[in-house]
Amino acid sequence: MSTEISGVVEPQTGEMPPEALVAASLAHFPKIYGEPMLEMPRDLYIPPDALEIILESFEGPLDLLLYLIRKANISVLDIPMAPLTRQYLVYVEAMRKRNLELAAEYLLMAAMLIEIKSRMLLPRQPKQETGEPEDPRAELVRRLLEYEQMKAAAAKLDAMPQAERDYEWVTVWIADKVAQRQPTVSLHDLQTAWLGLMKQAHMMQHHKIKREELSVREHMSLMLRRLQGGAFVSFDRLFEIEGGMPSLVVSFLAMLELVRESLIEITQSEALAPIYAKLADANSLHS
Amino acid sequence: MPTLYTPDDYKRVLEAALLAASEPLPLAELKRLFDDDFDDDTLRSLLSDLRGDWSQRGVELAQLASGWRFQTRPEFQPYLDRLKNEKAPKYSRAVMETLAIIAYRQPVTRGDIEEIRGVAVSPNILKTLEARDWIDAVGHRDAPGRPALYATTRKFLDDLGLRSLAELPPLTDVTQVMEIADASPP
Amino acid sequence: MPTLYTPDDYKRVLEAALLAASEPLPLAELKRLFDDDFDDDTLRSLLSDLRGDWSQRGVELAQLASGWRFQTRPEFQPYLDRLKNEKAPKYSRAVMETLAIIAYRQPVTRGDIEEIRGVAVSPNILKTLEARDWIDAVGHRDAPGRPALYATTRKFLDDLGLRSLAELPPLTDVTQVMEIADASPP
Repeated sequence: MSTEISGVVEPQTGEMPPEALVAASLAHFPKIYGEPMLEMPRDLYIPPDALEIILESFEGPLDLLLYLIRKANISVLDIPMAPLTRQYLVYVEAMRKRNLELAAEYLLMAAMLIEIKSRMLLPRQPKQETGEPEDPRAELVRRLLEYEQMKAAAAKLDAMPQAERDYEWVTVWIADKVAQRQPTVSLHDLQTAWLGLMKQAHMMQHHKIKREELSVREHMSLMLRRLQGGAFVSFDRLFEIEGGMPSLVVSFLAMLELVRESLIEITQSEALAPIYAKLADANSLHS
Repeated sequence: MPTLYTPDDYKRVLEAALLAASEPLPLAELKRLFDDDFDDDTLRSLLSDLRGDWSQRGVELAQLASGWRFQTRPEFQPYLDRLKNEKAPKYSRAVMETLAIIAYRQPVTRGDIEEIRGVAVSPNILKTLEARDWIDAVGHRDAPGRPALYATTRKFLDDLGLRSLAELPPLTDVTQVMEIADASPP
Repeated sequence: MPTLYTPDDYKRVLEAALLAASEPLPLAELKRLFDDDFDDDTLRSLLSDLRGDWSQRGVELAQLASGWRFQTRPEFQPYLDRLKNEKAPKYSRAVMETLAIIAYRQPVTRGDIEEIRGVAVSPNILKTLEARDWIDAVGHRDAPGRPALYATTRKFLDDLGLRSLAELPPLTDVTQVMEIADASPP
């Protein structure tokens, strides 16, 4: 929460003086330039930035009421309606000027508070079942307690370790990918498919496959990838020095093969000048 | 396919299956791994053994609402988070309060939630929880508009490491407080 | 967050990260787990130690083209298969032959594939393999129509458990080739 709580509230017992509630609500106001906004309730002026913070920090009228009650350290079971209503209205008036849609819910609660306050002044009718007089605050108290209970429960749930936020599920790769419902392909399948083709087409003499040739083919693909985009790439950047001598040799063979198949072009503006390579088709794009 | 003789052999198969599973595996499912006709207690004792084997690791075997599953230990998450580009979002108070009301008061309608929270519940809040597969509509209340009744799912329990709703943190007892309120003089 | 002192502590974090990861993790990524500035050799020796720890299990730590990952051992697959009722789908012969041609003859155009197979290659076949992220177009041949050149991807290698194309089954001797082809079911 971005609101900085300042001020100290004296513990209260018994009757709740209205001043205590005012002091409690002051405690909630944010500091502006490091100073608590103590004068705010007097002229009802709340800087727009501060009001945003106030609006965002409460989840609704019940939350605001609970805050006022708890901060003033008064009992939910014996709420002093007059000061609470007065203090509540200070907030609502400020909110109403700022955000009508949000204030609607707060206004409804304001009407309810005023109604309870006025009923407190009237003699109470005894309840039919118990013969006890009903406290006009009973329904409000019930709602406040229920909300507070759920608010506390939400905080407890939030504190529990939660999958993805606080820990992760373990799902290791299944060697034979049955679980993914993707068709499985083994090396044997691949080999079989290839051999089937070779046998069928009687192409063995044209397509003798050797290990060395494969790695040359792989490097041809890698090199084409590196040249993607059509730009000139300097000769030395096409080779991975870290790969060691065998890798360099294979890379070079791959490059020669690419040139032979007219897939890439090698250029050098003059002797001893840097050598560049680029995709052959990149040229045809511009020609 | 290795033949299984010792408890360690069985544990090896259980471990591989549980590590590879993308969902928690219930006891009944785990039984299908073996030719032998294990009773539940034997299997449970193998699983509890296996959990013990993992007790000093960064990963633990957890027993959840829908079965057994391996998960990383929360203490190690700060390390694992370093590999993530974005951290999992935290849910707002509005979302968590709505979730708490559904969890503790289920099944409830959107109206019930609004009544308890005292504010309108935006459809996005329910969508967020439904998209996470933590709540779903389990029916309709027989009332005007036939509003949907929401309840929490098994995945909600799994994701919070619970075996049942009974394991939710206990609520502060309001009824007791209310009785005192009724008893107090006006 | 536990502080890491011993090699076992570091291995515990590596193990948790690798077990939770959904992709193979390269060395550079694994380094990010730690505050300490490990050199590659230290990290490799920790990983190799960890692989040793897992050598007698149903899951193994494998080193692939794109990094390290835990995976189930193929020997244990018959047990794991019992958890799934559905049979895994199979690729059609056309898809398999196309894949084989691209794997062994890359980079190739669709025309090359058609020439070798002797039949037209439907665009769907290439799409299937591209969707699986097993092949992609790496360039165009400087020929009429500028046909796309296809090659296999790193994911193809990973999924087949290969570190490079050089590890594809070698075909050296024509007679041997014929025998294998004859022996395999149609």
